[in-house]
Amino acid sequence: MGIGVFPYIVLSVLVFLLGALGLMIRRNAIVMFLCLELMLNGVNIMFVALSRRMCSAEGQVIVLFVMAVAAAEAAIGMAVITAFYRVRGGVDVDRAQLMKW
Amino acid sequence: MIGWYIFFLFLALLILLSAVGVVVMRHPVYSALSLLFNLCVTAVMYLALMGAPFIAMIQVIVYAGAIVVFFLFVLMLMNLKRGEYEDKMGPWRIVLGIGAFLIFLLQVIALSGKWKGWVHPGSRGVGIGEISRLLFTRYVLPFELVSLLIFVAAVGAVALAKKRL
Amino acid sequence: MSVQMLSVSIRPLLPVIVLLVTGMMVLFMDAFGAEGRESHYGYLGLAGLAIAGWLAFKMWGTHSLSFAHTLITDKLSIITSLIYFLIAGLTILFSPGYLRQEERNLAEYYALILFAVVGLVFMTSAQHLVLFFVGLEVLSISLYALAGFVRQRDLCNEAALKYLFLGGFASAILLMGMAFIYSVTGSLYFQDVARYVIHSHPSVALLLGIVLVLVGFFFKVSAAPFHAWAPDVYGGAPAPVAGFMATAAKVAVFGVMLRFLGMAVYPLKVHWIAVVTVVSVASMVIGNFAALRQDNIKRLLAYSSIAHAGYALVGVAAASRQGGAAVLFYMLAYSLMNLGAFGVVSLVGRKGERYVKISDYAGLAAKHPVLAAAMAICFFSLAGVPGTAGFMGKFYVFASGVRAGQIPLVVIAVLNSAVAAYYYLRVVYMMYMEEPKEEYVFTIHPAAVIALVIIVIGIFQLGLIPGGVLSASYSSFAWFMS
Amino acid sequence: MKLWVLGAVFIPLLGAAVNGIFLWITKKKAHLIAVPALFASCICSLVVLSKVLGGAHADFDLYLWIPVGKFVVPVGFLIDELSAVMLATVSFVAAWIHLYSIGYMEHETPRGYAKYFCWLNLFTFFMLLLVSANNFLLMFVGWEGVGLCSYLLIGYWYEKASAANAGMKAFVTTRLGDLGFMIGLFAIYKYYGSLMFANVFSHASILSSSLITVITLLLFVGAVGKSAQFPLYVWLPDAMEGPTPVSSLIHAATMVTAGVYMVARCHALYNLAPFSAEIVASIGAFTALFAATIALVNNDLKRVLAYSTISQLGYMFIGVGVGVYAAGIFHLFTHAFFKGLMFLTAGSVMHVLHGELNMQKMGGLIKKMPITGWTFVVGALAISGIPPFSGFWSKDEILAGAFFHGHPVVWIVGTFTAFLTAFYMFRLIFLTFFGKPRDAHLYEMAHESPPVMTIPLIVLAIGSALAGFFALGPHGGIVGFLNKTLGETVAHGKEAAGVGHLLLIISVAMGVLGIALAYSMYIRRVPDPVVMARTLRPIYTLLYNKYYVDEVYFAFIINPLVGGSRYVLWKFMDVAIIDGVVNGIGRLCRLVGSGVRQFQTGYIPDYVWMILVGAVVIYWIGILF
Amino acid sequence: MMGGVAYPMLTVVTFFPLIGVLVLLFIDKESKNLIRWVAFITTVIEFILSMPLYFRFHLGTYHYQFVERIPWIKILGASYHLGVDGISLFLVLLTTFLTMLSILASWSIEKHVKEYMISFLLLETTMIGVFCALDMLLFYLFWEAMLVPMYLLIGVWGGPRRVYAAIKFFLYTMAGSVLMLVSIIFLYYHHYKVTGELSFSLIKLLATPVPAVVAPWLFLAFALAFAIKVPMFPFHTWLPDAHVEAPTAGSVILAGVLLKMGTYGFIRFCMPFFPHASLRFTGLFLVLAVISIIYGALVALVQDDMKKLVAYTSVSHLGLVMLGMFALTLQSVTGGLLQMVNHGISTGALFLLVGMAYDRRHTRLIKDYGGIARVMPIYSAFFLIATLSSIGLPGLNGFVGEFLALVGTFKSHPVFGALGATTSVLSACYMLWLVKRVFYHEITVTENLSLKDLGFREVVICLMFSIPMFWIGIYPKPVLKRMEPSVAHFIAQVKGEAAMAIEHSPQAKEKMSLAAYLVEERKVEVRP
Repeated sequence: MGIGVFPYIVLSVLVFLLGALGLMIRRNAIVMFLCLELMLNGVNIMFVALSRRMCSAEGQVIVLFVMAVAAAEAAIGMAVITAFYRVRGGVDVDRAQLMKW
Repeated sequence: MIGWYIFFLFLALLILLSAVGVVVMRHPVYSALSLLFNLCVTAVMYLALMGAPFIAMIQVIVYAGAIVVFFLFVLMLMNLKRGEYEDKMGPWRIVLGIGAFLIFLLQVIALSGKWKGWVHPGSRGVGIGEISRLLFTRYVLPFELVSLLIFVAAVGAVALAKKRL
Repeated sequence: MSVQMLSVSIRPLLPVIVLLVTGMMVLFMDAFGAEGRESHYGYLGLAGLAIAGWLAFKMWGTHSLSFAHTLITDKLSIITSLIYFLIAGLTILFSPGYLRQEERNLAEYYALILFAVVGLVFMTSAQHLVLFFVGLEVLSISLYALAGFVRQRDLCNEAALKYLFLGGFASAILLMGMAFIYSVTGSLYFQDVARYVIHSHPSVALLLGIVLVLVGFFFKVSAAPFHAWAPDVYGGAPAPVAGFMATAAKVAVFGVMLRFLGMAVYPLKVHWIAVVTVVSVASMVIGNFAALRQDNIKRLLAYSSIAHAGYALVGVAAASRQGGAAVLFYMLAYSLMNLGAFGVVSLVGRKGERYVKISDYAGLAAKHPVLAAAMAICFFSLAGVPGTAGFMGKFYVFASGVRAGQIPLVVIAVLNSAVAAYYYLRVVYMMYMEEPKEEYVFTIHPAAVIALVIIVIGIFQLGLIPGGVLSASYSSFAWFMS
Repeated sequence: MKLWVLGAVFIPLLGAAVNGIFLWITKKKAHLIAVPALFASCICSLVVLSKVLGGAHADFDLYLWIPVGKFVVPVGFLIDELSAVMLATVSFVAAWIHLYSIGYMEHETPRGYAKYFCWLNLFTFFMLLLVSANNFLLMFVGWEGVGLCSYLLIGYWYEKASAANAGMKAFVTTRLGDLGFMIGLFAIYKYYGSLMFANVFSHASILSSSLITVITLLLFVGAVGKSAQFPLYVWLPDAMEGPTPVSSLIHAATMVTAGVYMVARCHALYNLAPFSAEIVASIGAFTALFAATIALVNNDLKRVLAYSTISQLGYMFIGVGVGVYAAGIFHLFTHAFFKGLMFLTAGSVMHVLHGELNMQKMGGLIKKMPITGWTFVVGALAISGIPPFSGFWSKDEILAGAFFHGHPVVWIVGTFTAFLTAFYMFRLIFLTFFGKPRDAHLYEMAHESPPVMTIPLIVLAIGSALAGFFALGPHGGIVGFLNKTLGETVAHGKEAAGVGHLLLIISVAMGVLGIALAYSMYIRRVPDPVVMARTLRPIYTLLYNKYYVDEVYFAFIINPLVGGSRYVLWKFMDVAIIDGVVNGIGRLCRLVGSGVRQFQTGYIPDYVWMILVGAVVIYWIGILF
Repeated sequence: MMGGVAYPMLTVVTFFPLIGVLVLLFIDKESKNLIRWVAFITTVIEFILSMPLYFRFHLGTYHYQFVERIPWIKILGASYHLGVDGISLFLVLLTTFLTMLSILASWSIEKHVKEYMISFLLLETTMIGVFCALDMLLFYLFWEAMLVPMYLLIGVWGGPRRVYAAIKFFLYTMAGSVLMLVSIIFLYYHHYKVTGELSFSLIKLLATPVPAVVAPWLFLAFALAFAIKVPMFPFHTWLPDAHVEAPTAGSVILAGVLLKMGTYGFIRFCMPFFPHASLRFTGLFLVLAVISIIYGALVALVQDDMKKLVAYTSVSHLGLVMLGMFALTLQSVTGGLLQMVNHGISTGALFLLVGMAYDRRHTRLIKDYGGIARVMPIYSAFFLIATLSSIGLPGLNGFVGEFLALVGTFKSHPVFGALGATTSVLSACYMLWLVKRVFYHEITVTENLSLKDLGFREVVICLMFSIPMFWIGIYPKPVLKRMEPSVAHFIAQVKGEAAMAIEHSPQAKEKMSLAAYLVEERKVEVRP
C-alpha cells in the first residue's frame, strides 16, 4: 500500500507548527507573513495527503481554494504592510504597539 | 517500498529544514527564499509521492512563482537600501542554485510527461478531470466566490496603496 | 457523498447578486464618474442593500438546498442576511460624514462593505465548510482593507496589520481544523459530518478538528482567550468600520457556529459544551474586568464586545433550539447597540479620532442632548437594562441557559453583567454628570442622525415588543438537533 | 351619658384644634377659646360623675379604630366609678390651671401664648382620653399623647438649653417605660386575645400567675416611667423647666398619676400577681423615701416640689401596691389639689420675682403676697398629713392599708417619709414666706399676683383643705365609691379599729414633728442648718447632688451608647467593615481588571501565543469532558 | 376576575406620565416654569386618575382587581398583565401621591429642568409598573428600568459625591437583582416542565411548587435582591450615600417608594413562591430585621448630617416592616404593610423638610442649625408633626402600623417582638435629639437669623403630607379593610403551602444536594 497517510499528517502538522512558531518569534512583518504562508502550506500537504488516501479529488480542490486564499491574503497583506511601512518607516511589528492594555 | 520511505523522509527533511529556515533566517530575503524552496519541495512531494500533479504544478506556478516573488518584490522595495544581504549570501548561493536547478529539472520532467514512473505506486491519484468536475459541481459556488475574493483583495490593495487620496 | 448535480436555481443568490452588481456599479461609477460625488455611492449601496433585503425578505419561509447542497436558503440564512443588510446599511449611513472628515471618502469603501456583506451571506448560507471558509475570507479581506482604510493614521495601520496577522493565523487554524475533520469524516458537508458523528465514536482527531474549527470561530467572535486582537483592532480601526467588524462578523460566525455545533457535531455536545462554557466564562470575565480600567471608549467597547461574545456563548452552551434563537436575537440586539455606540464615537471623535477618551465625553449631554441620549440608550442597552434590546437578548440567552441546566454558567454571566454595568455607567456619568470641558464643535451628518434614530427605535422595539423577532429567530432554528 | 362623656373628652381637643390651626388669628386671645373649653369639659365631667354617682355606667365605642382580624380596637369609652372620679379630678384641676395660666403667661409672645393654650388643651384631651378609654390601646394613646404634650410644654422655652434638654429627657425616659408598657400590651393581646378592658379583666384568671406577673410587671415599667418612679424618675425634676402651670397640671396633678391610675385600672391583674404587687409597693416605698431625702436639701423652689411629687407618687404606688387601690386613687385625688395648688403658688412667686427660684434668696414674702402664701400653707398642711386637711385622710388610708395588708416595712418607710415630707415642706415655707427677706431687691419686686391667678389658688386651696372629707361620705365615702369598681379590698377598719387609731396618731405626730423641726431649724436656727450641712458634709453632698443618679446614667448608659454608636457601630462597623467590604469588592474588580489588561501587550507574537495556548487548553478541556 | 372596569385603569395610571414626557419633549428647555407646571399637572392628573383605584376597590376579596391581561411576547408566554390587590393598592397610591408632591418640591431645581422632569415622570411609570405587574417578566422589566431614571436623578442633580452614590446605587441594586432574574427564569421553566405551559404569570407560577432542594437557593436569590432594596442590614450601605447625595425629591421617592419595592417583593414574590424556604429562613430574617431596627436606629442617633440621619432611620423602619412580614401573623403583616405606607409618608415628609432647610442654607449638617424654631415656626411645626409620625406617636399614622406589626410579631415570636419594640425608644432618641439640636436652643449661627419661613408652595406640600398622617392615624380602618383579605390570603399561602411542601416532598429529593440536583436536571435535558 505504500506510505500511509499518517506520516504526511505528521509532516503537515510540523510544517504548520513551524509556521506558527515563526509567527511567534519573528518581528519582521514580511517574515511573519511568510510564516503564515508556511502554515497554509502545511494545511495543503494534509489535504493532498487526504485526497490521495480517500481517492478523491476533493482534497486537491480544497488546496486550490487555499492557494487562492493565500494569494488574496498576500495581496492585501502586502498592501497593508506597505501602508504600514510608509507611515512607520519600518515593518517590524514591535512598532505596532501603540495600542495595548 | 523502503525506497519510497527514504524518498519521503528525504523530502520531508528538506521541507522541514526549509521551514525552519523560513523561521530562523535573520534576513527576510533568506526567509523568502527558504519559503520558495519549501514550496517547491512540497510540490515535488505532491508530484512524486502523493499523486497530485496538478496541485504540484499550481503550487509552483502560483505559490512559488507568483506569491513568493511578490513577497520578494515587496521586500526588495523596502529593504533595498540596507544592502545587507549581498554580503552574507555567499554560502547560500550554491544551495539555492542547486535548489533552483532541481526544481527546474523536476518541472521539465513533469511537463515532459515522463513522470509516471517516478510516482509512488501506492497513489493512483486523481486526474485533473476529476478535479475540474468537482470544481464545477460541488465547488462551483466557492469557486465563483474565489473570484470575488481575488477581486476584493485587489480593490482593497488598491484602496490602501493607490496614490490618489 | 456522491457528487450532486448542480441545481440551477439561481434564485437564492438573487440578493447576493444584487449586492455584487451594486458593488461593481459603485466601482465603475467611481472610475468613470465625476469627482466629488463619493457620498452618492453610499446611497447607491443603501439602495442595493434595500433591494437585496427586499428580495431576501421575499424568500422568507422558503427552504432550499442548492448548488450541490452547499448553499442553504432557510430562515436562519435569510434572517441573518437581513441583519447583515441592516448592519451594512447603518454602517454606510455613519460613513459619509466620517470619511469626508478623514478625507478618505472613496468608492472603494462602500464597495468593500458590500462585498463583505456578500461574504457574510455566504458564511451563514453555507452547508459546506469550504464555502463558509471562502465566504469568511471574502469578509476578512474586506475587513483588513477597511480596518486600515484611513491609511495615513498610525492606529489604523496598526489595526489593519494586527488584524491581518491574527486573522490569517486564525484562518490557518480553521483550515487545519477543517483538514482534521475531513480526515476523519471524509466530507466537509455539515450533513455528512453529522451522519458520521452520529454513527461513530468520536476520535481524537475529530475532536482536534472540531476544536480547531471552534478556535477559528472563537477568534472571529473575539471570545477569550482568542480575543487579544479585538481591543487593538477596534481601537485602531475607523469607528464605523469597527462597528461593522464588531457586529457583522459576530452575527455571521455565531450563525455558522450554531449550524456547525447544532447540526454537524451535535452528538458530541458533551465535549463542545465544555469548551464553549470555558470560553464563555473566560470571555465574560476577561472582557468585563479589563474594560473596568479602560479610558479609551473604543477599547472599552471592544472589551465589552468580548464580554458580549461570552454572554452569547451561554446560549450556544445551552445547545438547544432555544439557545440558538437566543443567540441570534442577542446578536441582533448587540449589533444595534454596538453600531449605535460606535456611530456616536465616530461623530464625537472628530477628525483623526482625537477625542476617543471617555473623559472627552464630559458634559456631552449639555451640548448635544440628542446624541448623548442615543449614546446613553445604547449603553444602557449594552448594560442590559430592561426595556432595551440588550436586556431582552440577555434574558433570552440566560433563559435558554437555565433551561438547559447551565445554571452555574448563567449565574456567572449575570454577576458579570452586574460588574459590566459599572463601566457602561461611567460613560453615561461622563456625559450627563460632568461639566462640559470644551465646546464640542462638530457637525453631525444627517445620515448619521437617521441611523441613530433607526438604532434607538430598534433598541426599544426589541426591548419592549420583541415577540415577532423572537418568534422569527426561534423558527430559524427548527433544524436544531435535540 | 355618651354625649356628656364625649363632650368632656373632645371639647378640649376642639379647643386645641382651633388654637392650633388658627394660631395666627387667636394670638393673645387664645385663652378665650381654651379656658371656656376646659370649663365646659369640666362641667361635662361633673355631670358624668353625678350620673355615675346615681349608679349609671357606660362602656361604648365611638368607632372601630384598628380592626385587623381578631385584633379589634375601637375608640371607646368606659365610664365607671374610677374613670368618673378621674375625669372629674382632671378636668376640674385643669380648668382652674388654665384660668391661672392666663395671668401667668401674659408676658409671652402672641404666638407662644396661643401655642401654649393649644398644647395645654391638647394635653387635657389626652389625659381625659387616658382615663376614660375602654381599652388598653386607647389608654396608651392618651398615655403617649400626654407624654408628647409634656415634652412640648417642658420645652416651651426651647431657646433655653436646659428646657430643650429637659423636654427630650422627659420624653425619652418615659418612652423607655412605655416600651415595657407596650410589650405588656403585646403580651396581653397574645394571651388574652383582646385589648378591651372588659374582656381582659373578666377573664383575668385564665392565665397562669407567672404569666400575669410578667404582664403586670411590664405594665408597671410603663407606670414607673410615666409616674417618675425609681429608677426612671430623673426626668421629673428637670421637667420643672417648663412653665409653672404646666408643672402644676402635668407634672403634679394629672399626667404623672397616670401610672397609678393604670395600676388601679388593672387591679384585676395585680390581684392575681402578688409578686408584682409587692414590687409595686416596694418601688413606691423606696421612691417615696428616696425622693424625700433629696428634697430635704434642695434650694430650688420648684424642684423641692418636684421631688415631693415623686415622693407622693411613691405613696400612691404603695397604696395600689398593697392592694388598697381606692386609697391610692384617693391620694391621687387629694394630691391633685394640694400639689397643683403648691405649684401654682410657686408659680405665683416666680411670676412676681421674674423667674427667681432660689429659696435662699427669698424670705418673708407672705407680707407682700398673702393669698399666695397662705394658700401655700394650706397645701403644705395637706401634704404633711395634718388633719383635717385632705392629705391626712388619703395618706392615712394608704399607710393603714400597708400596715394591715402585711407590709410593716412599707408602713415604717411611709411613716418616716411623712415626717420628712412635713419637714421639707415647711422648710420651704419658712425659707420662702417667713423669716427675714434675704434679698432686698427681690423683696422689693414682690407683690400679689392678679386675681386671675389668685382665684384658682383659692379654689384649689379650698379643695386641698376640704377634699379629705369625701372620705366621710356614706357607704365608705369616696373609697367605698371607688371600691365599686376596684373591688372589695379587705376593710381594715373592721379588723382592728384600735390599732388603726394608733397608726393615725403616729402618722399625725410625724407630720407635726416635721413641722416643728423645720420651724426650729429655719426660723430659730437651732440647730443651724448651715452648721449641720458642714458637719454632715458627705451626706449633704450626696443628697445635694441627688445621689449622682444623672451622672451615673450619663457615664454608664448614655455616653457609652452614643459613643459606641458613633465609633463602633457607625465609623467602624458601618463605614469601615460593611461599606469597606462593598467598596473592597469594587476595588478588587478594578484590580483584577488591571491584571487582565496586562495580557494585552499590543505585540502580535504575544497574541499568537495566547491563541495557541488557548487552543491547546480548550482542546484538553474538550477531550477530558 | 374582579373589577370589570370599562377602561384599562391600570394601564392609564401606569403610563399616563409618559404622556407628560411626550409633552415635555416638545417644550423649549428654557421655559422652565412651563416645564414645571406641565410636569406638576401631569402628576396631579395622575394622582386623580389613581384615586378610583381606592374608591372602586372591592372589599373582602383577595383577588387581583382591575386586571388587564393581553399577550405580550407570545413565544415566551409573557403577557402584559396588570392588577392590584390590597397589598399593592396603597403602594400605587403612595407612588402617585409622593410623585405629585415631589414634583411640587422640585421647583427649586434650576439645572436641566426638562430632563429632570422627564426623568421623574419616567420614574413614576416604572414604579407604578413594579407594583401593578403580575407578570414576572414585566415586573422585572419595570424593576430594573426604574434604576435608570433614579440613577440620573441622583447622578445629575445630586450633591457633591453624587456620582459615587449613583453608581453605587445602580450597581448594588443591579448586582442583587440579576440573581433574581436567574431565579425567575428557573421558576418559569420549572412551571413549564410541570405543566407544559410557558408562562410568566405570577398566579400560575405560584401554583407550581418548587422542588424542596432548590427552593432555598431560589429564595435566597430573590431575598438578596429585595433585601438590598429594603435595605436590610448588612446590605444597607448604599442607602445613606444615595440619600445624602440625591436631590430632595429624589430622596423622597427613594425612601418613599423605592425601598418599598424591596418589602413588596418579599410579600408578593419571595415568600409566596417559597413558603417552605421562607419558614426555614424565618429565624435569619427576623434576626436581621431586629438588627436592622436597632442598628439603624443607633447609627442614626450619631449622624451629623440630617439627611443621613433620616436615611438610617429608614433602615430601622424598614427593619420593622420586615420583622412584621416574617412574623407571619395577620396583624404583623398588615402592620408591616401599613408601615410601608406610613414610612413613605413620614420619611418622605422628613426628607422634604430637610430639603427645604437645605434650599435655604445649603447645608445639612446639624451643627449649622440650632434654634430655628424661632425664625421658622411653620416649618418647625410641620417638622415636628413628621417627626412624631415617624416615631410612632399614637394618633398619627406611624403608631398604627408599628403597633400592629409589633403586636403581631409578639404573637408568634415574643422575643423578636419585644426587641423590635425598642424602636419606639430609639426612634424617640434620634429624632428628638435631632429636633432639639436643629430647632431648639438659641440661634448661634448668624445666617440662621434671616431664614425665611415656608412659602405658600411649601406649606401646601407639608399640608398634603399631614393629611394622610392624621387620617391613617385616626381612622385607619378603610386602609386596613382593603389590605386584610390580601394579607390573610398571603399568610394562608405561605403557611398552607409550606405545610403541604413538607408533606409532599419526597425524602430522597430532600436530602439531595443542590449540585446533585442540577446534574440530574441536566441529565434530563441531555437525553436526545
